[in-house]
Parts: sequence; C-alpha cells; structure tokens
Amino acid sequence: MIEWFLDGMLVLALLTTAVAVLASRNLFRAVVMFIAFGLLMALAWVRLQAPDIALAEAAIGAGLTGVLLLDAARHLGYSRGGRPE
Amino acid sequence: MTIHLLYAFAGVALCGIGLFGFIRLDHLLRKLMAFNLMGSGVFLVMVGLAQRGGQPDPVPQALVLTGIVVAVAATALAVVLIRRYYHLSGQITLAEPGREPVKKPAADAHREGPTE
Amino acid sequence: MTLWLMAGLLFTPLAWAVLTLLVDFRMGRAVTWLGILVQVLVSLGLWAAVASDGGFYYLLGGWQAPLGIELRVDGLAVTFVLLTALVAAACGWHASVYLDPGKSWHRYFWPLFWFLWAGLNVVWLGGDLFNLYVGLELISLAAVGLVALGGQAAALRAAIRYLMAALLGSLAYLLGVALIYGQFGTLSLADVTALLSDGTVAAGQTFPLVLMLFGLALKTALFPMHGWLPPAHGIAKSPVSALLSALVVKASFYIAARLWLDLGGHLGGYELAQLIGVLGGLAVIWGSWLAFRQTKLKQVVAYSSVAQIGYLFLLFPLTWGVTDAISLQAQQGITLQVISHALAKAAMFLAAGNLIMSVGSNRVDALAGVSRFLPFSLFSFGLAGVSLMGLPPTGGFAAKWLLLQASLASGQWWWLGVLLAGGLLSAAYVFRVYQASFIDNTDTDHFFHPPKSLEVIPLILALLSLGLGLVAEPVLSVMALPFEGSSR
Amino acid sequence: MRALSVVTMTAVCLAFAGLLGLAVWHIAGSPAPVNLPGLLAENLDASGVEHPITAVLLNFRSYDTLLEIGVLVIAGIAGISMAKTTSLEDPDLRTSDSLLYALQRWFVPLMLVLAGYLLWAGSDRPGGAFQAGAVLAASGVMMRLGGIPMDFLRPGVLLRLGLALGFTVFLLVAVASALAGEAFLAYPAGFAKPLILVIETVLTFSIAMVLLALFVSAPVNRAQEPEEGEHE
Repeated sequence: MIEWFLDGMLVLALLTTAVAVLASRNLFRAVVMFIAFGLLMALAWVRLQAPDIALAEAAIGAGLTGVLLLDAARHLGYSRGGRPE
Repeated sequence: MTIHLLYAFAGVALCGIGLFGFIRLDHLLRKLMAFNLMGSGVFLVMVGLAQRGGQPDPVPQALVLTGIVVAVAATALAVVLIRRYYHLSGQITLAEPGREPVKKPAADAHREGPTE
Repeated sequence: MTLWLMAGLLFTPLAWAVLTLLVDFRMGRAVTWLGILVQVLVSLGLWAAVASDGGFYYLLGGWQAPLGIELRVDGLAVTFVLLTALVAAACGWHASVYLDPGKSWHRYFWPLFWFLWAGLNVVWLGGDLFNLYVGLELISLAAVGLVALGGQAAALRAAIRYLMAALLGSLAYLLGVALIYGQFGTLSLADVTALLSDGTVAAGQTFPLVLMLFGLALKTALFPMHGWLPPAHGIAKSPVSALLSALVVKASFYIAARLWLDLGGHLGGYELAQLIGVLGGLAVIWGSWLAFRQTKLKQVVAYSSVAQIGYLFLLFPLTWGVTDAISLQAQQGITLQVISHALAKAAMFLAAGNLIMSVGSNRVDALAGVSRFLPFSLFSFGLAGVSLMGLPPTGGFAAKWLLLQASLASGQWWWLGVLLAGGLLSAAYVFRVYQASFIDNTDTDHFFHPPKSLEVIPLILALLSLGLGLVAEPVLSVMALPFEGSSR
Repeated sequence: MRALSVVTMTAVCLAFAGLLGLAVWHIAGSPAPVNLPGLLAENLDASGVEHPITAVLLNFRSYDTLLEIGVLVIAGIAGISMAKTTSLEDPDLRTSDSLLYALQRWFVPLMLVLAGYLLWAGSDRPGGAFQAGAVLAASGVMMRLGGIPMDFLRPGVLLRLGLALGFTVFLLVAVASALAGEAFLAYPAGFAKPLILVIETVLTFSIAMVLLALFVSAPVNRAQEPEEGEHE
C-alpha cells in the first residue's frame, strides 16, 4: 500500500512539474522546471524497473537537453519581448 | 492494475498536457519543451503498457532508449534553428512579421549566375 | 546475388553520406556522381531480380521477426526504390550544377542528400513499425536541414514550422506504435496482420490506427494540416524542393497506405475511410484554387503539391469494403499517381528553378517575355503540367482513369466530381503561368541562360512522366509479382 | 475570441487524453498474444552479450541503432552548417564563476571515470554507449562553460571526422558480414562480443562529439543566402 502511495506521489509530482513548465511566465523558470521534470522522470524509470532508461534520462533528458535549453534561454532573453543587447 | 499501468496512465496525462502546450504556446522554446513533455508521455505509455503484467520487458525499454536519442537530436536541431532564426529576425515565434513588402516587378531584374 | 544487392542498397547511401561529409563541395560532387551510378545500378538490379524471382523478406542481422527486423522486398517496394533512384539521381545531378561551390555551407548539401535517400529506402522496404519510425525521423531531419541550409530568416521560419509539424506527426505515429505493441506484443506489421486475420486478437480497437494515420497525414500535408508545406517547399533551393515534393511526402503516405491495406479492413471503418477521402477531395480543390492565386512561381508549384497529394487519399475510401478487383484497381491508380506526380513535380520544380534563375525573380508576372528565351524549361514545365492535369496519354491520365473506374465500380460516384474539378483547376494554374510567359515584353532583353544540363534534366523527367501512361501496364505488373512470405 | 479558442483547445486535448486512456485501459485488459520477452531470453545466449537491452540495441535490432546514429549525425551536420566560424574564444561565453570552476576541477575527472564505467558495464548490466556518451558530452559542456576553448570543435575536418567515426565503424562492421555472404548487420559467429564492444566504444566517442558540437555551435554567423529570385 505504501508503494502505491509513493508512486502516486511521484506521478502527481510529474504532472505538476509538467504543468509548471508550460504555465510559468518566466522562461528561465520554465527551463528549470523542465530539468526537474527530467529528474523525476528518471525516478519514474527506476520504478518501472528500467535502470538503463533512468541513466539515459538523467544524462540526456535532464542533463543535456536542460543545458541546451538553459543556454538558449539565456541568449533569447528571459522573457517574451525584445532582444537583449 | 499494476504500478506499471499507473505510469502508463501518467503518460496518457502527459501526452494531453504536452499536446495542449504544443498547440497553444507561441514561444518556440516553450513549444519545444511541450514537445519533449509529450515525448516523455509516449515513452511512459510504451513501457508501462508493455509491462502491465509486472515483468520488465527489454524490447520497449530499448526502443525508448532509441527514442530518447532521436528526441534529443531533434531538440538540438530545433534549438540551433531557433537561435539562428532569432539572431536573424529578432523573433521567437512563428508569427509572420506583417505582410511582406511589395517587390518591384521584373523591370529591375539583372543578370545573375547559377547561385541567383 | 540478391543478398549482395540488398547489402549494396542499404550500405551505399549511408556510406556516401559519411564520405561526402568528409570532403568539400567539389570533391563531394564527384564522389556523389559515382555514388548515384552505384545506387542506380543496384536499384535496377534489385528490381530485375524481384521481377524475375518474386519478392522476399530480408532478415537484418539474420534475426527473424518479431525478435529482429525484417525488410519486405516486394514488387511495390522495389518499384519505389527504383523511382527514388531515378528522381534523386536527377535532383542530385541538377544540384551539382545549380548550387554555388563558393558558399561554404553547400558542402553539407551532399551528406544530407544521401541521408535523405537512405531514409527513403528504409521506408519503402520497412516491415517493422518502429524501424519505420526511425526511417521517418531520418527523412524529416535531413529534409529540414536541407530547407534551412544557409537560409535567411524566412527560410528558417519555414524550416522550423516544418520541423514542428514533422515532430508532432512522428510522435502521434509513435504513440500508435506503442499501443500496437502493447496490444499485440510484436512490432512486425506482417505479424500484426496475421494475428488479426486469424482472429487471435479481436478487432475493434481503432484508436491506435487513427493515431498513426493522423501523424502520417500531418507529415503528408493532408488538408487541413497542409499549412507547413508551401512555405517549406516554396523557399527551399529548387533541387531540394523537387526532392521534398516528389519523394519525401510520398514516404509518409506510403506507410499510411501500407497500414491501411493491411490493418484497415480489421481496424478501420466506413466513416473513417470516407472522412479521409473527403479531406483528400477538399485538398484537391482548395490546393488547386490557392495554387491559382499565388503570385510567386514556386508557391504555385508548392500548392499544386497540396492538391495532387489530395488525390492519393482517395485510396482510403476506394479500398474499404469493396471487392478485391476494385481495390486492386484503386491501388494501381494510386501507385501510378504517386509515380507520375513524383516525376512531373520534380520536373516542374527544377524547371521553375531554371526560370527563376534566368529572369532573376520568383514572381509569376516576371516571366513576361521568357517564352522567347527559354523554350526548353518552359516546355518541360508545360509537359509536367499536362501530366498533372491528367490529359492522355500521360501517367496522370492513366492514374485518374483507373481511379474513375474504381469510383464507379464501387458506387462512390461522388469522387468523380473531385477528379473532374481537380483536372480543370490544375489546367487553370498551369495556363496562368504560360500566359504570363507569353506576354510580349519588348523592353527587357537580359535573361540569363542556364547551362544546358540544367535544362535537359527537367525535360527528361517530364518526358518520363508523359510516357508513363503508355507503359502503365508493365509498370503495374510488378505489383502482382509473387511474394514469397517468410517461413512463418 | 481568444478565450473561445482556448476552450476549444482544452476540449480537444481532454478528448484526446480521454480516448487515449480508454484505449490503454482496453488494451491492458487482455495479455499480448506474442511473448517477446520470452523469445528474447531464449536467444540471449546467441547475442554475445548478457544484458538484454544491449543485446536488443546492438544485435537483434541493430538496424534501428545504426539509423538512429544517422539521425544524430544529421543533427550534428545541420548544427555545424550554421556554426560560427570565427572564434570560439568569445569572452561572452566564458563564465568566470568560482562555483563552476570548483565543479569543473572536481567533477570533470569524476565524470570521465563514470563515462568509462558506463561503457564497460554495458555488456552485462545497465549502462552502455548512449549513457556514457551523454556523460562524456556533459563533462565537455562543463569544460566549455569554464572557458576552455576546444579548438577541435571548430567546423573543420577534425570535427567532421569525429562525427563520422562511430557511424563509419558501425557501417563497416555491418557490411563486412554482408560481403561474406551473410545478412547485413549479422555478426560472424564468435565475434559478436568483441565487435559489439568496439562499436560501443567508438559510438560513445561520436555521440559525445555530436552532442557537444550541437551545444557549442551557437549559430551567430552572418552567412546567409537570399531566397531564389530575391535580391540582396
């Protein structure tokens, strides 16, 4: 039963961060939430008995994609609107 | 109902959330993140549904590994394109920048090599 | 022998992609010519082998499905392999003259071109649902890279839009594959079909098929999801536009058609078939109308693709719940339509590129007076247009004739209106271009004359499209070739 | 008007998720007729590696993996085709952060070791070329952020060689057996394990290279081409 509770919490956290990625007004914040989402996904893969995917998700999904997006967000400016000088 | 199936349904919800973001958001980086959320949802459905009996199934797990690499390749390509597009046009959405200026007809056309 | 041909077919494009990546543009061009020669010979050899001995399953790595990946080498597949070799060879040849070696980014044209070719062959031969997904992604990313190559903001916008549509389409397809795997426990299309036909799995779960078809239709730019196509095809370099219109959109359609013919009978339904057919019909009419209204030459050709793609989707209603004879007739009509459109549209885009190059403007009304200077390119453009209109004896006519017969025989007379209106509207937009070119314009006399080889290539393609109607019988006969299923 | 479209979109997405959930529920109701995991376990010995996922990726379904590396190389090509060619030592890109510096000092060697371990582990337990490549790329990103110039990432012949290396080796192995009369991608009997190991090693290197190149190639050059028939 405790297992179900923990998994339920993880799923809830996954969905919450997913919504937060899309809903947050600040682009930088959205990217940070996206990285958090990737880490939670890695946990979910561990729960699905898929350690290989968990490793790949942590390294590629959260790590590299996150850095790529962070860097892009920095260049594009944190918010909608004009280009930074 | 096993735990695996619970994650499959989480994947279903993620697909819905990601799709909404993908078609609703204009900012290209946000669109890209929505695409990645949706992709994660698809991967969860793939593995969760196949493992509904509780036993791990290496085949969908291998497919998801392939899928993750393909997704990161697509994401990286998109980021490169978006950054260059932003650099050239100052825009971060796909909205047309007003109507295109009216071009003069062929009267001023001049001779050009094979590269136009 | 056949095994070596298969290995050559799979190996050559990938190997040439790597080779051309390592060298510069001029060297890449020379290497590519050699590669084209090899690939055309291998494709011809394979086609001849299948024509004489029948089709077979090719086991990659020696592993049988469902554990491994099997390639389905049948008459239809090798026909498309050969078509691809023909059209890609023409586009590669054209590009090698057309592109400016002085621009540093053009060297990346060749590896992308070869990866695209490799991806197309993956799709024609694919028998594994996930492998097809990887093939689709290979094609999409290479195509997007080609559209964006060295481009300005407008080209990048078109490329990004194309990429977003392609990604969403692939994801929908992959989701369908995930559900199919969950339901059947296998990824082999042949296995899934067998399980459905012998009743091991009850039919009725339509959603996975709908998802896959939706994704593929988005990638094929079926109305109303066609918005991404005209900008991308219109703004790319002409050889790239030709490749995209002639082959790339056909790849996703081909998968959709294979899925429908194998699974549609069990998982599809009358309403679904009619809905897809109606969207195809609307695409024909709406696309032709928009093509007529465009002011830029390549946009005319691009919208014409939207319309011509619409015809292909008539396959769905014309093969659902009809007798085998009618279904075969419809399949043959669609096959001819794919081939003739591929040849005609490649010819049209290459000719359009030549015309734009010589008048220095991409507007239709800038063509005034061009008829005095460029009879060849204009002639090729017109010949290709004749095939699109569906006048005899072109391939387009043979295709539409077969579709017409299938519509009548299956009692779905309403598709006649689509066939008729589409033909008339395509005549309208082709004549509009012609009319512009024949306006006598005395004050300009500075047209650039492109090299002869650039003019010859579209002419060859247009003539092939024209002559297809005369050799329709032998071309179609490969579809009925014996197919030797695997040992299962 | 905008509010209306939001409502429509929400409805569409809800309907989509609902239908999808229903389909998943229906499919989960009955077991799959083909037992692929069982088949896989039976053939695992013949694959040359003990870890089933590595066996699927590099033997049973190696064609997928070959093409997938192709996809990665395409992304790399598209990335470097737009790369800035002048200078990688842009002072803007250098982050002079003491935290980052410390991270770099301590983490980079650790990550290199981790990458090596993941690669080595791949044959009999979780790990493999992709994870190792990603970790290697991540350590490269960290070094890059620390301001190390990395000249080999300029779009020159070295970078292109690095991009192509893994793919080339994989492709040569694939065709070698075909020339010997077997199927494309079949490993000769007894050589599966060493060949898979070789492929994984070069793949790790190439995957890291592609990912790193994509990160570094911030496209800020002015190279551009007018649309056909447009004037500059």
